[in-house]
Amino acid sequence: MPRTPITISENIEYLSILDEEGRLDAELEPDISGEMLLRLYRAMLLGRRFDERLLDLQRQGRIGTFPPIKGQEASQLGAVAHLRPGDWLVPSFRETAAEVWRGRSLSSVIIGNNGFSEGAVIPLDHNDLPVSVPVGSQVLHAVGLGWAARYRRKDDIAMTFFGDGATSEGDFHEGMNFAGVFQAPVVFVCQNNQWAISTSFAGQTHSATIAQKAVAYGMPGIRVDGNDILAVYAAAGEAVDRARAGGGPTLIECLTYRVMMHTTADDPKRYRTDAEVEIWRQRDPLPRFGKYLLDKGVASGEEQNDLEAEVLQEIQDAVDHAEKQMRTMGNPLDMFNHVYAELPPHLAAQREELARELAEAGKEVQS
Amino acid sequence: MPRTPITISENIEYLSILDEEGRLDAELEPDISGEMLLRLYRAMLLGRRFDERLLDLQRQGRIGTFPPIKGQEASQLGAVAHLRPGDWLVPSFRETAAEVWRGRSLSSVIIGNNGFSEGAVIPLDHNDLPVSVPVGSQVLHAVGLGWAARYRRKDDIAMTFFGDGATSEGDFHEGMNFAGVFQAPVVFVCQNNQWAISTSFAGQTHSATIAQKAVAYGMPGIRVDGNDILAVYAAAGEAVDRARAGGGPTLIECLTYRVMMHTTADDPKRYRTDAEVEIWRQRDPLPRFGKYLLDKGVASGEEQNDLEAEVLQEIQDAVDHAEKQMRTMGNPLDMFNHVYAELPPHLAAQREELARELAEAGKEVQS
Amino acid sequence: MTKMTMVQALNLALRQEMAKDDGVIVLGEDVGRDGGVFRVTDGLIDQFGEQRVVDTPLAESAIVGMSIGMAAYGLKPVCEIQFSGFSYQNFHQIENHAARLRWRSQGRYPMSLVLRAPYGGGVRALEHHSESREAYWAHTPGLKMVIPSGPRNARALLVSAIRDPDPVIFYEAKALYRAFREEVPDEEETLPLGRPQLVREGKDVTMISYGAMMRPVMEAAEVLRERQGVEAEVIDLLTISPLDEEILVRSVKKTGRAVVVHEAPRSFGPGAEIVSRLMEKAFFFLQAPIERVTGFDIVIPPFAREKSYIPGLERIVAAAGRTLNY
Amino acid sequence: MTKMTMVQALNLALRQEMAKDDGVIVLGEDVGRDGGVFRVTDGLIDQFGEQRVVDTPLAESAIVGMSIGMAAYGLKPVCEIQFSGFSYQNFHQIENHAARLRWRSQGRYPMSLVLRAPYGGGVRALEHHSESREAYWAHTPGLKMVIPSGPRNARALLVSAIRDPDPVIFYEAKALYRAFREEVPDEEETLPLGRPQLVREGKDVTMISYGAMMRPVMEAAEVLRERQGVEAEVIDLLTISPLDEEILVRSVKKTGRAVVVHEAPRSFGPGAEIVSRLMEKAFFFLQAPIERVTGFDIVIPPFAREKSYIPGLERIVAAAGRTLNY
Ligand SMILES: Cc1ncc(C[n+]2csc(CCOP(=O)(O)OP(=O)(O)O)c2C)c(N)n1
Ligand SMILES: Cc1ncc(C[n+]2csc(CCOP(=O)(O)OP(=O)(O)O)c2C)c(N)n1
Ligand SMILES: [Mg+2]
Ligand SMILES: [Mg+2]
Repeated sequence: MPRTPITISENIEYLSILDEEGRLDAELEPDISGEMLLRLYRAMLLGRRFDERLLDLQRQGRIGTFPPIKGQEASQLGAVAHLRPGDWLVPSFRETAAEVWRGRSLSSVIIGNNGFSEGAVIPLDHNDLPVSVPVGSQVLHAVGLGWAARYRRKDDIAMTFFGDGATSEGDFHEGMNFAGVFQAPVVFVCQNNQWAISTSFAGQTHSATIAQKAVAYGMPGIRVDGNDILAVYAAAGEAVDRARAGGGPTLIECLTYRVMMHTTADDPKRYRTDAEVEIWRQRDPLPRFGKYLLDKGVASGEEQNDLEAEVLQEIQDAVDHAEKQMRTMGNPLDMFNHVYAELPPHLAAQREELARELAEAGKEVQS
Repeated sequence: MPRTPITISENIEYLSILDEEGRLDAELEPDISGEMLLRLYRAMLLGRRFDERLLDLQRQGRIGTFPPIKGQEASQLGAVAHLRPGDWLVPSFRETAAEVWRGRSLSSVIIGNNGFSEGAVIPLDHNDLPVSVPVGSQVLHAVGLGWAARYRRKDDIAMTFFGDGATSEGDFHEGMNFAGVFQAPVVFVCQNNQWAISTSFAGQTHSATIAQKAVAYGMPGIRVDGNDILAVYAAAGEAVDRARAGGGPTLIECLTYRVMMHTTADDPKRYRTDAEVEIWRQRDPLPRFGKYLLDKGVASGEEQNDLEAEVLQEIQDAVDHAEKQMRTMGNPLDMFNHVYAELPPHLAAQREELARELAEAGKEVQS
Repeated sequence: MTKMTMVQALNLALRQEMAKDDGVIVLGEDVGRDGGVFRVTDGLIDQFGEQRVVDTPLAESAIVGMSIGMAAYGLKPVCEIQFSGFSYQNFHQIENHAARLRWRSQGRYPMSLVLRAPYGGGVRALEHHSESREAYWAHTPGLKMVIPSGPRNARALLVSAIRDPDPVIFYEAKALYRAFREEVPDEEETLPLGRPQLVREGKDVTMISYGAMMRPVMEAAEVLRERQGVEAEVIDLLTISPLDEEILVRSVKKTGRAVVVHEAPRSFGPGAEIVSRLMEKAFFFLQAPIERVTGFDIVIPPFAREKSYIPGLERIVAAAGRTLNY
Repeated sequence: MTKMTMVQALNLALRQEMAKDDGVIVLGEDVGRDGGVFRVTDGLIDQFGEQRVVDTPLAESAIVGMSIGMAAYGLKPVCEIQFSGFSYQNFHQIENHAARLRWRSQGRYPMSLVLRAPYGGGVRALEHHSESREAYWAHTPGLKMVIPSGPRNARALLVSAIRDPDPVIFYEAKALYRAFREEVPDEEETLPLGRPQLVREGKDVTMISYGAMMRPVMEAAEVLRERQGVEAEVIDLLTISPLDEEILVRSVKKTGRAVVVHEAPRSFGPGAEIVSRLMEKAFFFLQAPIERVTGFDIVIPPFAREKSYIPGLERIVAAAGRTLNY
């Protein structure tokens, strides 16, 4: 057969379980305990309300620029829900809900968004990397972490998040390829929110889906409705289990939408229509999941309202706590900390310079 | 349908026309004029004999390190044969046969391999880029050139060559993706010679073929028997026509083999078996094509022998010419040429420094 | 003449050059519809269309690599890297190719390419958005490295950069984008690359800087006069590399003292080259060691602490004082 | 003690550290079966297996990015970039992450990572195989930049680099790989990072260099003595950054004269920082401008002309002469 189609042996699928009308495909419904369902719902709600509160704070000048996550809670939580503490979350910069699920405190987020290095601290009981701003670059770290875990004969895995825009970066490609070659235990989660600042998905790649990019690396790929937490949960569960069992990496594309601006410095009206946003507001993952819990008898309307109040209180406490903490932070001399394990002589001298300058300016700092 | 395969709409095929036993698939046989067939055969022969001569020269210390092309002549020539002078060839470092087809003189190759910048000069009647050593990096230049041609309303296209190893680099990915998005008139030719120095194809990617990587970019991809010049010619012809007509980019994988060492500094015995090499020696593209011409009555054995003698003489002349030319080259002060369009003051001063030093050392150079 | 911010002035430069020369192509992330995250390319797409103002996918190496191809073809790409902190993603394309292709091809291929990128701190930005690493490019043969200090020279230098036959890395201080307005002539204006400018005359000490630091430096010169009657001479480099030291040397031969100011980390930074040139060319005239007032040799801290990192008025005044009292 | 080339000495360092610490992982292009294109990792795969000597696909950013993940996990990756001219492909991974992850995580994650790369000219190589751009890394906060000058210190420094808790860029001069042999002790030997060494005492002029240039510098010192009775003091930096200037300053306070030698381009190069430190700390002792003997500010030419580019004996002797006769 001299001119023959090459068979693509990778399995590339689309998965949807709870659709936007709230219709459930009962056959595919993942088996999630009531307790876990509640935890997930609470985390989605917390992610949502915290995001809204951050936007308020930003508009009031009480925090700096930040990237809202609204609408992407299901994509994040359905995936990280499978991680154990020893696993590694390797986030980009738009996974606040996932980070909080993993134990990052709300107050540390506020502190970080106020320009304090202290905000980046990772809870000691979780193996996660801090936020990574250079798009796509963190994907490679996940490969190294996954490789290292396997080398140490641990069945811990790494899960890394990135956006649709990130798939254009060379680092995404190199990371996928390395993971394939080394069969590293890594789950690649692309939150395809269809925009990279002002660049639409169509302007980002000529490929019809992100999922099919897995073909290039001999890796399974799946596209899921990213606003359907059940679908995300199911797909991520398979991928995590496969990775943990030594079956290698998976690419998951969560098809979702960035309902808000890119960051608070961005004005999306310049490049997209309200009508498009409106369509996606209707596909909101939160009420969809709420209705499911209601139907399933896991959380009544009242219980959901109580959760709402609880979550708002938690956020208020975090804001208060952060603002109190920040009053004691900010010694400029701390900027020399952790640059090296030990301060080299020339930096000790520069630190001294700054200490002198501050002293002369009458600023009191412990040096 | 909640869990459905994603249909890969890209066309990914395998093509072979003249197999290694010399069997022809007459239905697929491309329509090539006798004159063109002869030109191609001569170019293959020239590529082969020149490569062998370069190896001799290198072993005699008469040129520096260089990368032999033996066995890859068909992959190169079947593809570049479609280019018009106004098109752009964007080579890596292992396309000597293609460069020579495009008009690069044999003597300039020798001069370049002797460490003279002068060797890189591109013939004025061809729009090609010089050799590019950083693996994969040139792919992006082809996209810019193709884009620019279309911007200028020319139907010129760019054809870029790279190896299997290059497909692991981020630049390959970024270039393919940009070409897809901009539908740039670029033909991407991967010479999959199955080794990147000591790294086998299997160690390079977990993907079964290079061709299928086109799926990631929404682009057609094809794998051809790279030792079958008819197959390469047919596939490249389609791709070139498509690009020229505004149909966008194509990825062509030529499955071939690096029969020799990576460069003359390499010892392939460290990492691969002679048996493997022997298998591929049997698949040599040159006798296969010679037999086809014989069978077809395009060139008799005697004519082929005459060509052989002609080609050897051409090579000898080039060696003589190059060695003569090099005797007049090498003014160290020339190293300051072309770094900027005009020599800035600090470089003029540095050039002066060197001129003084050379003068003091009694070396005569025109400054 | 219109009073313009630096953003507007840069926009004017692009607009006029694009109108004049259809070989000028603007490309990068979000430069089209969005008009660039700082709005430098605002409205260009409406005037010149998508063929000339190209929104690219998110890949810096590709943006530069594609620009290199365009430049080899004979176009004049002006690419934007959204923040200089992400220009390391394309470092190899610049070093391996942009800086070399003219030379590698023995003059056959032009490389008229401008890489614009916002640099520097002071705008309460996220990590990687406040760096100042012009020394990387300044140390790379084959490049020109330009940093304007205000709307008017930004406009004139950008025009010159676009017309320049060599690759130019053009850093724009975010802190200056909207900091103040200046009269910018409507008609064409250029400034030669490679020529520092004497912007304030004085006899007691020479202050050398560029970019965003020119503001505190000029302020410091004023303060020095007011507080101590010291007449500082101030030089704005404008082009960091190729560095033309002539005017610097002349000034220091007169003043005998110099202070170099930049945001970049001190060690192996731009100031070191200036110190070296002055020591080579004005050794006998130096009355005191040249002071370097710079960022510290650490990653610039997130914005809660960045004020203490970036050289400010008092730090500069103090350094001048030290050279004067040496 | 065995007489070894630098290649063998580096191999010994890797072998012993790997035997001692199973957290040490070697990775890169062709480092396994092939033993590295210069054979520095020769045989390691036989001794330690494919899990610890990892042949990677051809992608520098991935090699470094993966190493960063390994280091964050607590391993000690020693990655090889085949030639320093291809380390710009991973520039962003080093600048954006390796140099910052300890700091970004407020000390939570270690970053014990060594990036080895051959650098420099003199071996008749292809384009991109002869550069000397250590200044890029030296200017990057958070990194250490080390360059040995011979088999014995190469071995000791590599061991120290592997054990160091911070990321180390470790450049190996190709020109020294097999140039000469030295006694290298079988038993463990380390050298502290960040400490230049006085390798020849003298009183007339201080010569400062590192890496491959140490050979012509030492030769020049000898020639100066023989030809002119000049006693040159010679310092081998070994660590370029963090640069500890103490011993340099002490020497120049004694000699009053200095010559700095490197292959890297002059402008904004390593020599500029050394000049600046000396001027800051030994201003009153300097009797003449410090001479910089360096590569020119152009791309290092292909090998037919590289001899005229790289500083050689006579260029160094002449520079010393100039400072002495100033
Ligand atoms: C390497 C790099 N280039 C550019 C940027 C500026 N930038 C920040 S986010 C962003 C878009 C990212 O899009 P995507 O990957 O889809 O993630 P999303 O913002 O949608 O979550 C850009 C261009 C950056 N942070 N890093
Ligand atoms: C960016 C970069 N990394 C490493 C090298 C060193 N190197 C030169 S060729 C080569 C292998 C290339 O393999 P492949 O792409 O398959 O091309 P082939 O040599 O087989 O033609 C390597 C690693 C290089 N030239 N550029
Ligand atoms: Mg996105
Ligand atoms: Mg190959």
